[in-house]
Amino acid sequence: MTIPENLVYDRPEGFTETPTHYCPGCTHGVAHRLVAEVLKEMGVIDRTIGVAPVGCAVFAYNYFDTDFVEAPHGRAPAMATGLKRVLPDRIVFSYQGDGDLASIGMGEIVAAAARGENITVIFINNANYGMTGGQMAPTTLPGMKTTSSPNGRDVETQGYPIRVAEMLSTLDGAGYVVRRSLHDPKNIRMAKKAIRIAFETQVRGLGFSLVELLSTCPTNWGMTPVEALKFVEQRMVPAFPIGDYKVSASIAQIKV
Amino acid sequence: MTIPENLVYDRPEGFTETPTHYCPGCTHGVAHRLVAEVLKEMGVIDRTIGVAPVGCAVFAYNYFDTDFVEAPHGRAPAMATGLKRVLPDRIVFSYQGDGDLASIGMGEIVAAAARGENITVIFINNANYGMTGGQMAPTTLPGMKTTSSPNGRDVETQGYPIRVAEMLSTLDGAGYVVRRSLHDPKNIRMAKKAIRIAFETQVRGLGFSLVELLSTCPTNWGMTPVEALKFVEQRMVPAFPIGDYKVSASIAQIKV
Amino acid sequence: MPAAKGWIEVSDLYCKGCELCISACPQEVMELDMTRLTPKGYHPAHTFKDGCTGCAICAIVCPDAAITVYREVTKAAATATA
Amino acid sequence: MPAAKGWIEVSDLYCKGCELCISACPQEVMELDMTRLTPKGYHPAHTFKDGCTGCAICAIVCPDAAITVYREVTKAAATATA
Amino acid sequence: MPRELWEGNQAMAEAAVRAGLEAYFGYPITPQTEVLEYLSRRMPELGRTFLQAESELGAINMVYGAACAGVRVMSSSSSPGVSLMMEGLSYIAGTEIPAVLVNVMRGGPGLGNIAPAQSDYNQAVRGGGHGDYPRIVLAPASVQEAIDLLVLSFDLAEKYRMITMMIADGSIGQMMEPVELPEMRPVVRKDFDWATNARMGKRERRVLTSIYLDPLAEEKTNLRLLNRWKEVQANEVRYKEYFLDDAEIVIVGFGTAGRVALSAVRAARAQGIKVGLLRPVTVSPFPYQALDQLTGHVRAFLVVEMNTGQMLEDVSLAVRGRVPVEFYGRPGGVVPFPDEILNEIQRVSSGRLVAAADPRASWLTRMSANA
Amino acid sequence: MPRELWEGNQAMAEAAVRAGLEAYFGYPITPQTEVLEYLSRRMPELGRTFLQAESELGAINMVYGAACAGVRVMSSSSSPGVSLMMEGLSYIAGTEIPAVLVNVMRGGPGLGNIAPAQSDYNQAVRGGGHGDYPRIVLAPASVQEAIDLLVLSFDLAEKYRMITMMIADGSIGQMMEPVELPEMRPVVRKDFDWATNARMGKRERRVLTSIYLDPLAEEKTNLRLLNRWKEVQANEVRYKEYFLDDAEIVIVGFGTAGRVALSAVRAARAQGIKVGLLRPVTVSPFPYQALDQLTGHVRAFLVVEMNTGQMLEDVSLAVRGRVPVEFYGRPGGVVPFPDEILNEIQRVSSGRLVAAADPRASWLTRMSANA
Amino acid sequence: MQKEIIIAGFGGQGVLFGGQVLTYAAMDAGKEVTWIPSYGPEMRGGTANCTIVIADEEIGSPLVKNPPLAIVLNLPSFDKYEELLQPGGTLVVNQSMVDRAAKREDIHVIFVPCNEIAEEIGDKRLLNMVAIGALLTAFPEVTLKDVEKALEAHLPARHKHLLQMNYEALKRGFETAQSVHQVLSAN
Amino acid sequence: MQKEIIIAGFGGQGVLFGGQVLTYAAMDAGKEVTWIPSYGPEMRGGTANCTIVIADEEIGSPLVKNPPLAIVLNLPSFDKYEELLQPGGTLVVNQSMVDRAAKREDIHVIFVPCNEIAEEIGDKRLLNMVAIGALLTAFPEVTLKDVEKALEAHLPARHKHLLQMNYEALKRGFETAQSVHQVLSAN
Ligand SMILES: Cc1ncc(C[n+]2csc(CCOP(=O)(O)OP(=O)(O)O)c2C)c(N)n1
Ligand SMILES: Cc1ncc(C[n+]2csc(CCOP(=O)(O)OP(=O)(O)O)c2C)c(N)n1
Ligand code: SF4
Ligand code: SF4
Ligand code: SF4
Ligand code: SF4
Ligand code: SF4
Ligand code: SF4
Ligand SMILES: [Mg+2]
Ligand SMILES: [Mg+2]
Repeated sequence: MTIPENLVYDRPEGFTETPTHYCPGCTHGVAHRLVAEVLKEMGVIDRTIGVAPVGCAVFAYNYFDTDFVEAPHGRAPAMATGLKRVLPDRIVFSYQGDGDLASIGMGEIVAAAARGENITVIFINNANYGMTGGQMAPTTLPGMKTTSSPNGRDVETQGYPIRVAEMLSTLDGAGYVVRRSLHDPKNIRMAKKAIRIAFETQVRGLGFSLVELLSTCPTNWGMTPVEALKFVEQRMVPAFPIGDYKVSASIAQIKV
Repeated sequence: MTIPENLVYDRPEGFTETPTHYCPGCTHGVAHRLVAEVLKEMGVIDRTIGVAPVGCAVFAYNYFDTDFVEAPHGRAPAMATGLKRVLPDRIVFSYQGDGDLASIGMGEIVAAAARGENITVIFINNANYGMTGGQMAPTTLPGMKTTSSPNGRDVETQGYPIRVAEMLSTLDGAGYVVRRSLHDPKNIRMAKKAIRIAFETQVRGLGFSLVELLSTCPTNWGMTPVEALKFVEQRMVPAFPIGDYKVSASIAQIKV
Repeated sequence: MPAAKGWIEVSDLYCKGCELCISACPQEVMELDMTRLTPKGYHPAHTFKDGCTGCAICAIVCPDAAITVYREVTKAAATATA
Repeated sequence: MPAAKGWIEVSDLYCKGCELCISACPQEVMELDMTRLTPKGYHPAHTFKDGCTGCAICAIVCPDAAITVYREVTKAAATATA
Repeated sequence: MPRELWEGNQAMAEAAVRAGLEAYFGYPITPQTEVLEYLSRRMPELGRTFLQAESELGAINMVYGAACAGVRVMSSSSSPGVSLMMEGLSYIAGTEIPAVLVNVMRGGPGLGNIAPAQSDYNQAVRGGGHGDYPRIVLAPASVQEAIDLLVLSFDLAEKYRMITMMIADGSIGQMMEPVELPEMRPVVRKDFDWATNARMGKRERRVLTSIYLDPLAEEKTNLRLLNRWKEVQANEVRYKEYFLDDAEIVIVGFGTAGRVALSAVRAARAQGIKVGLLRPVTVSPFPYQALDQLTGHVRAFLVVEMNTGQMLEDVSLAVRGRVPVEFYGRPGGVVPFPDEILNEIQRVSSGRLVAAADPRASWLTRMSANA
Repeated sequence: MPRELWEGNQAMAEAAVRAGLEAYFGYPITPQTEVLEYLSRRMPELGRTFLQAESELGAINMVYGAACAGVRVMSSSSSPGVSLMMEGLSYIAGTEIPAVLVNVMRGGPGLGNIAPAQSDYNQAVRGGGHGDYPRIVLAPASVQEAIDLLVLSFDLAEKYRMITMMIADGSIGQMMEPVELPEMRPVVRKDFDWATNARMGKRERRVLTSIYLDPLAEEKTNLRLLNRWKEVQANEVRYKEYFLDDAEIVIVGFGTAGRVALSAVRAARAQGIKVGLLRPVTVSPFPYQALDQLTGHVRAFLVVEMNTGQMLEDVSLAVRGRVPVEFYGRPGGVVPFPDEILNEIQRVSSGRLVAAADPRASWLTRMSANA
Repeated sequence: MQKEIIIAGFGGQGVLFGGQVLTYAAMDAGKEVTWIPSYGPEMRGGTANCTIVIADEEIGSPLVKNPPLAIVLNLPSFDKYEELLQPGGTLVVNQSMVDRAAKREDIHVIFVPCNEIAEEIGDKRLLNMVAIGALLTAFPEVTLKDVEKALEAHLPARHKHLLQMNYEALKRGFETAQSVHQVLSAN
Repeated sequence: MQKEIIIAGFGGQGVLFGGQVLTYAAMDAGKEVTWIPSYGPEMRGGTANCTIVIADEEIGSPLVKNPPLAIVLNLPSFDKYEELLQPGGTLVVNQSMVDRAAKREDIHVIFVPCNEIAEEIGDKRLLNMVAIGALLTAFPEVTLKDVEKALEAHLPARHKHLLQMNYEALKRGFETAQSVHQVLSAN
């Protein structure tokens, strides 16, 4: 199709027509949009296979114009590995929440990163378990109230937040591991760029790539979507600093 | 009993009479001895509960004069957590191999460290799966031949070694995380000191402590015990540097 | 650069009235249309006065890809979407 | 310090003839006793000549805690075991 | 004590607390999450242990550890989460220590859905983890029963050093009913002679493990478990009977399927059909004898389950082909309405029936026709 | 083609390769490790995928992923490892894709030991993962049969889009026998209309999942699986018969227990006892009909297993109390010797027997007496 | 005696709490009761409904296909339960959210402008109580007093100040329904 | 015909390989065969043994409690299998490792100094072949030639240069055993 030259922005073609089931203002939607835009812009959407998690993004398979599978809770990296190993020329990505990736799925993500598995992981850090009603996640901030830390997360008994990007960056197999945020236009642009580099990493066969995205959960945080963005900016960004934690030499070459 | 004053060294009382089932020259035995000595010297052996792994150390419960339980493969940190939470005044330690802790048990160890679980973990890195006959472990060196990497570990398809101490040190919950080696008397002395600090950390309730010990597997490495020590010194120490990766401020105070 | 002239379309199918676009719009020309309900029962966003520059910031923050942005053609247009 | 006089006992129950003590002994006074077999069928370690200082290094490297070390009492003794 | 309206999940949680629960380890999953959420507030209040584990794998092994210490400990989950606990359950069984687990079952297989189901019966009663091990499995049909059985679970688990599992379908977890909660029992640390709670200068060392390298020793253990199971079978079989005295047709159903059947039985009785209901409360040990004895007097059995026919096999094992056994099941998260079961009762009471080798076959044909 | 002497584990691995195995994901565990070790050398030689997973959990989900791509993929493990795969198996079943899994069973429960056992029968055939799902389960009794059945596994899994599991006890994995290996089949990527191998400009997008949020949709799926299972039951039942023509006593045993029984049957025949053997090769679908028909002519059945009586229940379901069913089992990793089974045959052929409700009871009494 | 009641509407219309109040009222009036919600994977939005069973004896099924009584607070629920209602049953319809007449002749349909009445009283969240008040006209086993007592006992502390308004809402709903009954019987 | 053979000794005495050679020989001689080891969790040390079944028809049990034939290379194995051997059976004992006489009268016990003979030939690892040679005197179904062929076919390449010594070992074992047989029959 030809793009009318006065068109500045349109719903990405990488999407299906289906409206998402996400709550109003939930930035899962922004993350979806960025992935769809990148896959389309790179011209790889046609050979892409997505792996949905168990979490609010469980229905991600309804929204992208690609093949999709739906993994058991936390096992998306293993499923993605199975797919990528037998279809090395395909683009395989998993999309996972913080409960999925950093709690029940920690074993699979660390192993995949250590193997330098040539897959891309979009990691949505919203500091809680959204789908099941807002329980504490490994990423829940100290003192933060959730439905399973009703008096606020007590680090003495419930532990400290896990900074996933920092941790995975210690692995030699990890090629590209960065953290971005979705709380304002500038950060959204940075996030998109990172997602682009992550997929470029896979296309070039340069190993494991993961983009951690700070995201909102207005519903379970009990905030308006606008308040939720502020919370990300004021509370989450300081606890989970935005940055490039691992960029292998060859990946540093990539220009987008 | 009164110690004859001309006695310089004797089999630690922390041990039972049972001879170990380990192969001749396997430094699992040295690690056991150091733990037994430390527990005895600290006078806590009487209130200690050990958690044995699945691995060559599966029978560890036969050798220490303490209560012991035997965990499913990789789950020792979870079992130790269960014990410690209901018996907070007891000393609880797990003893795990690199397949047990860094492969199948990665989820449990990361979660325990992140929680700052007040337990002590003795982690035996011998670069392979000893008990099952020498398969590749997450810690197997690049190019190293094992029964499941017959042509030598190919990092392209089988990934890179995981440096556990470095990785866990990124977690706020981790109090004391260090690596030592068992390949010569000097290093054995350093290892013992580290094990002492690790248990002191727990006694003082200062959180999660882990001592990674570079250890030999003469049988599966196909070497004499003496050659195996050389291999540790020349090949493993460079790949897994000895050092203190995380020592929280309060723990740094501990004098032994 | 001189404020270009632009305009947007908000899809009733996708808009959930979350107001993120409204708070992001640098020209403050957006609001929820309280006079209308989408099939899903939300008040959709719209521009209530002139001044839209077609900067597409609203579209960039929209979690539901509900906004289409146009503007009179200028050099900048091509690169506007990050 | 002047080489103290010491001696060791190696337990047949525990020794597996791995030779780690032998290669570690700074005085090189140890070897496997090829004339004897332990119940488990190993040639146990022993000192084959004088010169043992009771430094306990053999005991420190022994994976099977098979060695007991003695020496004529000196100041150093107390601290010898790291 | 006045009756209060309680939601099933929260009621089970409070019941466990009052039974002396010292530690809870769990992981969120619908439709069970309220158990975890309730205890995340309640346990710390009482200075007891609540911990959200990293996963169900973590949870069951934390339970394993705490159980070795000899304290009352439990976990709860729902179908997919319970599947992750199978290795741990097998270890706990092999170690012969008490542990309590609640499975608030949902539609499956796989991720399935979160609607009420009974399709983990076989997993709970027979298969599940590797190796031979008996376990006690309780199936409540109301919130009150869930409360009473959860308290009982702890007592049975300790008495027989055995896993006691409660299988409740999602609707038991989500519904509210008037209940009486039990008295708050004090937390008592029994001085079990097997608990690995450290020597503390008082005794010889203890070891708890499920290893028996020598097959003959492992066989002894297997037989020891079976002999203990014989006691359980002798002492602990529980079931509820409704309208059985003159019943010519007997419905067998557990949990929610059983109580829905009760409505249908009443409706059928109103129409003069001589039908009764036997509702197993312990599905393991299963009331084989009760069914065996009934077989003498009845024309047919009708098994009703929210699955594709799992308890059905236990009923068949008891009936042994002497009278027809018919089946009606709604799998996948569908809860049958009383009128569906009433239709089945009418079909059975009117039709000429033969004892078929597989009662499922005709049901499947009927179901597939409707679908 | 000349016969070669192969170890069971290696033979199964090579058989899979020749059946067109494109990817193997596994994790070491005795007594199965040789499968993994063999393939770690063989698969790369052929430019195919071998990957040692981080765990059995990882392995089964890698299998799940590769299976979604429509390639021939398998994993293998032993009892405790297989227990960790239950959630994954349930997902694979719910997604209706083919996958092959080998369980070289060892003594349990828990860590148990590494001796040959058959105590994961219920887990494989009935329980296992959550939810209702049928699966094909094959039980080889020799290295040759293990080879042939593994090749068959891939064909059946694809034909019925179903999990096909092979349960072999440790001795099958460890023993050597003369075998003929099948021809090397070329690797062909069938163009399945369900495989999620990316659109590649050729088709609409595809999704593979086990979610059916609407219980009625999930129920439909459950029924679809059951109807497919009916075909499997109609087409794929396999078993071996020995000396059945004039048999008055019929032994039923699978795998190693079955072949040990064969020795006992020969010995008993030598003593003039009219005894035969039926050895199920497919334990799921189970040869109910064959047993049903035999029931007419025989005096009694004797079920022999290396567990505490699991297949026993399937035999009882087939016999339905018409003639006595006796049981002899050696759990925990013990392999019975022929003379033990011969004793049982003599006991059964001489004694007056009654069809007991639970054949296990008398066995347990006898066993406990000896122990 | 056994009666089943289904209450259905959007989330946020107080469907579940309304049902619970009715359940409490019946329970405190000495009846056997069950309350069961329909629950969804997304802990948010969408439609909500609950089924209440009230009886004199042990209750069997907590769910029922064709209830004798129902309250529908929005159009989708009206469409669904008008069909399912038992012949002769009573359906309370929130007129404020539906724009059509009833289709069935064999059931009593009581239209009550719940939103408007609630807003008149001063808080649109009261619409559920208005509807319940209306239902009671067709459900003598539970009285206005019973429900008032239940409210007093179970209204969350932070809403206690709304108690009187809740009573008012019940009353207004009851009265409106009665007048409609009269109309019905008049014809 | 069916015969069962158990070979037992320390790890490192070539128990498993010896058994495999015998198995190959029987297989190539057209027999049905099974070979099964006892395996331990520690992939090392300890005692090793394997059971070989050789028959004309499909083999049932690969294990047997009371074998007619056995080779025991050390004392523990002698103690164990002297008891278990079938009456009338033949037990080949590695005299070099046992310091006692046989207890049973109802079996043929052939003492062969396997280590010494092997060392005479020049490699003590040949002791297993010496023992197998001895066994063949009691097991006509498999001939020296069969075993030699099996060795030729299956001896690992890196040991091929030892082929002749292996033949020698077999022969010496066979001859030693025969002489013993004569003694036995002489008495
Ligand atoms: C094995 C298993 N355990 C638990 C669950 C229940 N469950 C579904 S989603 C979820 C957590 C989702 O949280 P997260 O991964 O952070 O995703 P989010 O919803 O926050 O985007 C859980 C615990 C499950 N489906 N399977
Ligand atoms: C669930 C499960 N998977 C696999 C095994 C088999 N297994 C036993 S020990 C072991 C690995 C041990 O290696 P490591 O942890 O490095 O200990 P090591 O023997 O080297 O000291 C494995 C895979 C098992 N027992 N359970
Ligand atoms: S629950 Fe939270 S994360 Fe899930 S869709 Fe709603 S806002 Fe987003
Ligand atoms: S196998 Fe290796 S690790 Fe295990 S005991 Fe022997 S030498 Fe030690
Ligand atoms: S951001 Fe999008 S969804 Fe939200 S109000 Fe604006 S247009 Fe609607
Ligand atoms: S394009 Fe820019 S100016 Fe126009 S409405 Fe959107 S944000 Fe505002
Ligand atoms: S180190 Fe110990 S075990 Fe090894 S030879 Fe010396 S004494 Fe014996
Ligand atoms: S004590 Fe020191 S000198 Fe004496 S034998 Fe041991 S190492 Fe050698
Ligand atoms: Mg989350
Ligand atoms: Mg290791």
